[in-house]
Amino acid sequence: MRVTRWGTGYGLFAVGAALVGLMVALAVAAPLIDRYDPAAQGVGPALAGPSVEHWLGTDRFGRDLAARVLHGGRTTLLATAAALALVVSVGTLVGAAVAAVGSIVDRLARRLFDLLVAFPVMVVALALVGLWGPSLATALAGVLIVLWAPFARLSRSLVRTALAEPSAVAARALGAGRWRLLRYEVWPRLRGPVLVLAAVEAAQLIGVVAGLSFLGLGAQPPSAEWGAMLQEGRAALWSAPHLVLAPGIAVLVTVLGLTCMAEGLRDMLDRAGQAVPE
Amino acid sequence: MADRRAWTRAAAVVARGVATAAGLLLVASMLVFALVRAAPGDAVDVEFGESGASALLSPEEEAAARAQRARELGLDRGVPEQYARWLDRVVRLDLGTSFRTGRPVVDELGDRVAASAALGGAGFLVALGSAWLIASLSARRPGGPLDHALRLLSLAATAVPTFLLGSLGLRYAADWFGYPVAGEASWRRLWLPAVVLGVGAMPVVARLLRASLISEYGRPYALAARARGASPARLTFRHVMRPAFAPLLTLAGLTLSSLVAASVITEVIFSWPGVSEYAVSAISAKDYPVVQAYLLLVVAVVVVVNRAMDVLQHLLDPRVAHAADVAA
Amino acid sequence: MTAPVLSVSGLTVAYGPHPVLDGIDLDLVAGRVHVVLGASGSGKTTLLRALIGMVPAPGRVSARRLLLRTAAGEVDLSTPDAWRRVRGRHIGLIAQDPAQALTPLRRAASLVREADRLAGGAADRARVEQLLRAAGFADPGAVASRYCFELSGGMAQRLGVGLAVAPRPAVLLADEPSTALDGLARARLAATLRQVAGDGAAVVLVTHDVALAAGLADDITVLHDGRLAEAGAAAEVLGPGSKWMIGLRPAAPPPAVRSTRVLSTRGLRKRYRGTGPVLTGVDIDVADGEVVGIAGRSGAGKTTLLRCLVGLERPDGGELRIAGRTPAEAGWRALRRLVQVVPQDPRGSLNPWRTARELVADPLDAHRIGTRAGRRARADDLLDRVGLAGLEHRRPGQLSTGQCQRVAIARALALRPRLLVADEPVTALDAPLRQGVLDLLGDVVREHGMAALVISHDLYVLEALCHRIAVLDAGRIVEDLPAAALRDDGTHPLTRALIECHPTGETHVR
Amino acid sequence: MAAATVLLLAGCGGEATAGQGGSGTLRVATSALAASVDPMAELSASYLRSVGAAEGLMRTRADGTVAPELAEKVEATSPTVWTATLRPGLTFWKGGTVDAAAVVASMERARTENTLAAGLLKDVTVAATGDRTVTFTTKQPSHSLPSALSHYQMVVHNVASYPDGASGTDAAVADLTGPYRITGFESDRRMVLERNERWWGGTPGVARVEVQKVGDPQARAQIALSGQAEIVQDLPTDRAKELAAAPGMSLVAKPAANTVTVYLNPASTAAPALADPRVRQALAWGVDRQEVVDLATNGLSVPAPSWLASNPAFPDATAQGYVRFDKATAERLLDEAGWTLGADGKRAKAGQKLALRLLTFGVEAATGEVLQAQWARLGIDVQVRNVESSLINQSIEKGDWDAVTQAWTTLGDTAKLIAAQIGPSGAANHGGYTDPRIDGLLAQAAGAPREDQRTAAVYDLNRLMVELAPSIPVHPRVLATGVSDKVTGFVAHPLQYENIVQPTMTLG
Repeated sequence: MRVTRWGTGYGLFAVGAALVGLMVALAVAAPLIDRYDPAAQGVGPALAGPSVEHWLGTDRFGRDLAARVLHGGRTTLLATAAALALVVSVGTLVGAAVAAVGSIVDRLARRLFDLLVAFPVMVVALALVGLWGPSLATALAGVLIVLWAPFARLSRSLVRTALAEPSAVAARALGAGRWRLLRYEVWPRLRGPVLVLAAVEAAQLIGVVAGLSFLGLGAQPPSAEWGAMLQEGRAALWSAPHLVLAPGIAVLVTVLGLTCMAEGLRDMLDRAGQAVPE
Repeated sequence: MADRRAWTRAAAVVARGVATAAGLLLVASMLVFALVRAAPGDAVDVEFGESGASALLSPEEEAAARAQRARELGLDRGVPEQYARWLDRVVRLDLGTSFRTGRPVVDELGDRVAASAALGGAGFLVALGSAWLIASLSARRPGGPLDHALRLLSLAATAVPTFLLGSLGLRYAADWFGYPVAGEASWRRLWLPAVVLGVGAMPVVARLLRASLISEYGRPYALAARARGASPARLTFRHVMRPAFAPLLTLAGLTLSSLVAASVITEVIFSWPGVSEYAVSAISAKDYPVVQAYLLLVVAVVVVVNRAMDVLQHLLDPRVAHAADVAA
Repeated sequence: MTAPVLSVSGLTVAYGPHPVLDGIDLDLVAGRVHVVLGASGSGKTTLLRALIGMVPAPGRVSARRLLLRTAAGEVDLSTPDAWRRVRGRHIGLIAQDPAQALTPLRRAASLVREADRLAGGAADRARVEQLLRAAGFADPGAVASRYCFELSGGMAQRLGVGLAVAPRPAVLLADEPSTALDGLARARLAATLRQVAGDGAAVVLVTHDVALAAGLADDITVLHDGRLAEAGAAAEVLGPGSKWMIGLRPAAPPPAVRSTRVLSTRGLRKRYRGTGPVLTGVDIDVADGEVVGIAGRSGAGKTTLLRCLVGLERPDGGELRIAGRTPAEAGWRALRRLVQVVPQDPRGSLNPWRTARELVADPLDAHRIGTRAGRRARADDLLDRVGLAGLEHRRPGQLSTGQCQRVAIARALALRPRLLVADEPVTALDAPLRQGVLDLLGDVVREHGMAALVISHDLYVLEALCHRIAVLDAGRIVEDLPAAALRDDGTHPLTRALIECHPTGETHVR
Repeated sequence: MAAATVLLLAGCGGEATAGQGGSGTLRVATSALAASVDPMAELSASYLRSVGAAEGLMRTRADGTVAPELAEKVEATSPTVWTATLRPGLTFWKGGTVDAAAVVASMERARTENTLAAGLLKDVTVAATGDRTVTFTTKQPSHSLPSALSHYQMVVHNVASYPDGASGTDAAVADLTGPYRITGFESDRRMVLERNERWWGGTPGVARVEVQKVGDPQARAQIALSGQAEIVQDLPTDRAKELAAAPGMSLVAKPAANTVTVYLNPASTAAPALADPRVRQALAWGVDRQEVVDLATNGLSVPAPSWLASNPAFPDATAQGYVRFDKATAERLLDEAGWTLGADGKRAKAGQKLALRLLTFGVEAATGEVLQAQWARLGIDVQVRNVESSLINQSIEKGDWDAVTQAWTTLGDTAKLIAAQIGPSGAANHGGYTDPRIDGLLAQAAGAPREDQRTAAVYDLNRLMVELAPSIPVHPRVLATGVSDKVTGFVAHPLQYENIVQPTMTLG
């Protein structure tokens, strides 16, 4: 009984997965659910509050907010997922390769990873966006430059510890080859922590992209993207709070879901006695 | 005697650290320069776009004027040459002069660095203080109702975007306490952005500290100390605290990075005259010397703080150094 | 008999619905050593925690009587506050692993000072020095300013015992102190405990080591499944014909040794960066069908030797031949089919995500021997052979430690190796399980006529299995004799010390 | 701060005299501040004028006409000579006399130090012909000299106080003539000014002015709402309702003298339809300007049917051009051009969709969004991207653009400004439009002997721009200023930098 768990990790993970799943399902089903074109102006009165016709109200151009939040979810979630897939695969592979090569390469790479991991994502994204012009793609590119490093660092250390595990040593002594070691000894120890980190970073990614958009440096109007919608809505935080609340809650729910998933997974891994990434 | 050993080890770590840090900074400076110079448009474009002089000049005159200005700013040379000149000056601690104000960047950044450091430091203290409170309350009865409640609080704090918290905080603070929305860096203005920053960085620290505390409380030495009659307070402060804090230092880099990231938004929202706020405006003006100095500053701070944390960790927990010696 | 210092009756501890301890009665008398024997899971540790009032959080403690008699009078120990007042001062604890039980980031003197102050002592400089001396440190100044994590195992033990003994508690509890210690250190501890009892304390020793118990105990309580199984004077409980005693197995039958050498090393050397040499020139031969034991204290280089023998480590020098060929000639992949390992930590060495059948078939898969179905059938046969029939779909998490070790043995047999290397094959097991695993190992080796190299710090284990025993010290073989002749002919001081720690006629708990 | 493409302003009106010199501190929050106290440093002069520190010989009135400021009068003494007579007894802050020689020195330093000033003084010889008279001699007859003198870059400064290498960030260096003198200065952050007791116009209205730069528009709105400054400049229009309803302050909105215009590229390969003037005109007719104003500026601006409409000196321009939203005309023109409506509601010609990319910048993003929706109703596919200004410039340079929004100033030397729009190689003639009528009209607008002739030529050019449709005027930018109820005497001005500190203002 070393580190006790906060409740059952599984429950937390399930709640998180349900929240994220809900957001993804809504985004996927957006064209089926929405009753208005998200880009169509004047489908309702400008800045109207939630009503039967417009569930979440309308924005200053009289666009249906519900449709925009749904379609915004498509942009935000798809962009996040794509970016995440890229950093996870690149980071994990680089980390594993470095760990496998070892020696000086490993030591240098470790320093680089440590630096990049500590480097503020926001600053890189900010510089890139500021200099290359604001757009979702630039913002994401800025994020990607830095965000693969945590995965590389994690997978590097996991691969190294996994190879030093008694079961891996035993497998080597029994004559298991490189691929068998990777498949049976390394991969099971890698996947959980990487998943945890992916959930954490996904949450961060959404936060950073929304933050950049909030500063007017991310996705640009008129695209329906949560961060951009937040920026539009910020001005009306008091006169028409629903403008911020709708995308704000969408971001909050997604980030909360991802964080819960990460926490739950962390608990479950922790119970299984596995390394847990920070 | 043990102390001296610890200091010697720390000195060795510092020496190793300085060497790698210098290497990293050099690589980083090249990346920074390349990144900044590869972007479309330059300061001359921005200036001429703003001044509107082009409406009053013939195309030839404008071209001549632009070339003249580019020459003044040193932008007419090749990028590698610009880099060499820049690096040459940087190693002599001259970060150049701002295109916009014509002032030395070092002066420009000077008091902003202080303002940013004050904000970051205060934010860090808020984060650490609240994390300590939450973690020690949680660790008292792991799995108990208070633990769960505090965990929910942490999760919520992670999910609330900084800008939302900042905007809301600013609005209400201005309405209720007459909080100065803008102005110079002052104690009166510091607390609110510090709280916003701190709340954002708190959950990660709290989680680690909680796990660390629980783990240390469960170790045989803690048990043995209790068996020798140590009171709960003595157990916490004299036995458990130091080992529990040590792993936190490795997290400092991450905390720092999240603080810097959050401070970009926080400084803008609170009009806090710090480096991030300055950088945001310099970036849009393509004020290269300032942008380069800012990026380099962030890299340097990240490198130095992480190295410093290594050293601090060696001092706080000499076991680390011990393990490193054996492994080396 | 004087009135007991600590009287316990009807002590019950429960974490969930089922009590871990159920109605324990115990009277501790000054000047006597009271040994609590029991297998793991019998409730020994919980009893110990209850006796110092530190049952962890969800546990509920109830007792008809919990009474401590001190010079100042009787103390009723039914409240946490009462416990807090007597803990340390009147009841002391020697923890299981002394190195782990000292606050790592405090200095030795600081801990001593604190313990003394908590016990109401003066806690000044002179007093600290005196206590350190009493703990067995001839030069207190040398140890006083060191961090506890910097202390060697022996020093940590002395300090830990010293801290517990210093306040002269009326009751001294010792928790499985033998587990982490080698024979010599264990003997030293036994002497200390005896002395403390002689000074008038009631000593409680909790252990599963009957050998230790037999040498120390005045009274013995045997726990089984949380209940008192037997209690009484040591002579009665462990007397002749006691069901807790078993005889040693007769020595292994004479070898069917053939003349071919399956393993041969000459001058094997190895050192790690930043440390002294670990192996300084090991010469060892194992003939086909021969079982050779390597004995040695911890740190002698046993594990490094093993790693070199199976190709996990590249020796710095010397020659290694397996079946007459060096690894350079034959390649490790081929040689590994000839040498298989039964590892020290059975649970850790099994991949937790795989089933018993997959684990056993693993070496066959890795070397692509036979068809997939054939490999599975062979794995099931092997599991059957080691007594795990029907458990082929279990994963390590669902198997006991003993069962894990059986899986590991079955796995090592899968390739029908010519040499089996067993690294401390029973150390991780509780005493009652050891004999079964030792029997199994002995049987499979004989059955297959394979050679074996058994590495252990436990002379009994080696005597039970081996034809020949070599003693490893400071990275070289200092003694190499037939197992039957070791006790009579062994001359090296280390051999003698080992024999002293493992007297004949001693016992193992089944 | 990069908001205005061309910034023009002038100081206090010649005849205006300040009030009785009240007390108190006027707190001002602005979106940008001077980086240097040297008015000849890039972009500095306009900020110095805006806070009441700097003045020129002339200034621009709120109605768009020019009036003398430091000069008592400026008159044409021959076709190529303008003579300015200085007010008597003018002094710089530090006490130096502002005489003809000082003015000439200021002009000459401006010419060498500042590109913009060099442009304004091109082919102009400045000479002191008396203590208080300065003559400006031009090569050709020039009618625009008074307007050039009212340009913010023509402020008069004490050359002796700005030696080479002097720190532009030292408040003590500054020596100008304005009603408020700089006593504290932090580059691009903060400025403190105190009343100039020797000011020629009397005692300025407040004792002390504190100007704070607040970069974030929402923070400025917050400052206005919570009454933490008396003047808050450049408020975000999307908070108009909230600000208008706030107690203790009023939102003073004024259409600025620059027209937000959509420039069209006739040579675009991605949108070849733009080569057809009918398509360009259709786009212009298809804009419901009132709706744009309502949605994108919260009703704070007004429709601009023609480019010149935002110049108050040419009031008739509001009746020129696309004076109504005429969807029918737009559809007819598109049909005539061959871009016909398909079943999917989109227009196409020979299988090619009518589509264009519109780049917007900064606050124009909202305008772009509304235009996108309006043109979509015509069956045109518009892709809007809000980008940085330098990216717009770069796209134009590379020729890879369809439509961009920009807002050039319309007030000043009108002939020159309009030449930049439509003249050959005009800086804003991004599409390279030409027409045989243009050159003649431009020459007339600049050089016709009589003012009514010049005005008529300008109107003709404005009309020609409607016909050629190189760009689509939409609406002027908005100058939204928050003015505390404590402030009296604030006059809304179409130039951004006249909207901040005016010497007539007093604190009640």
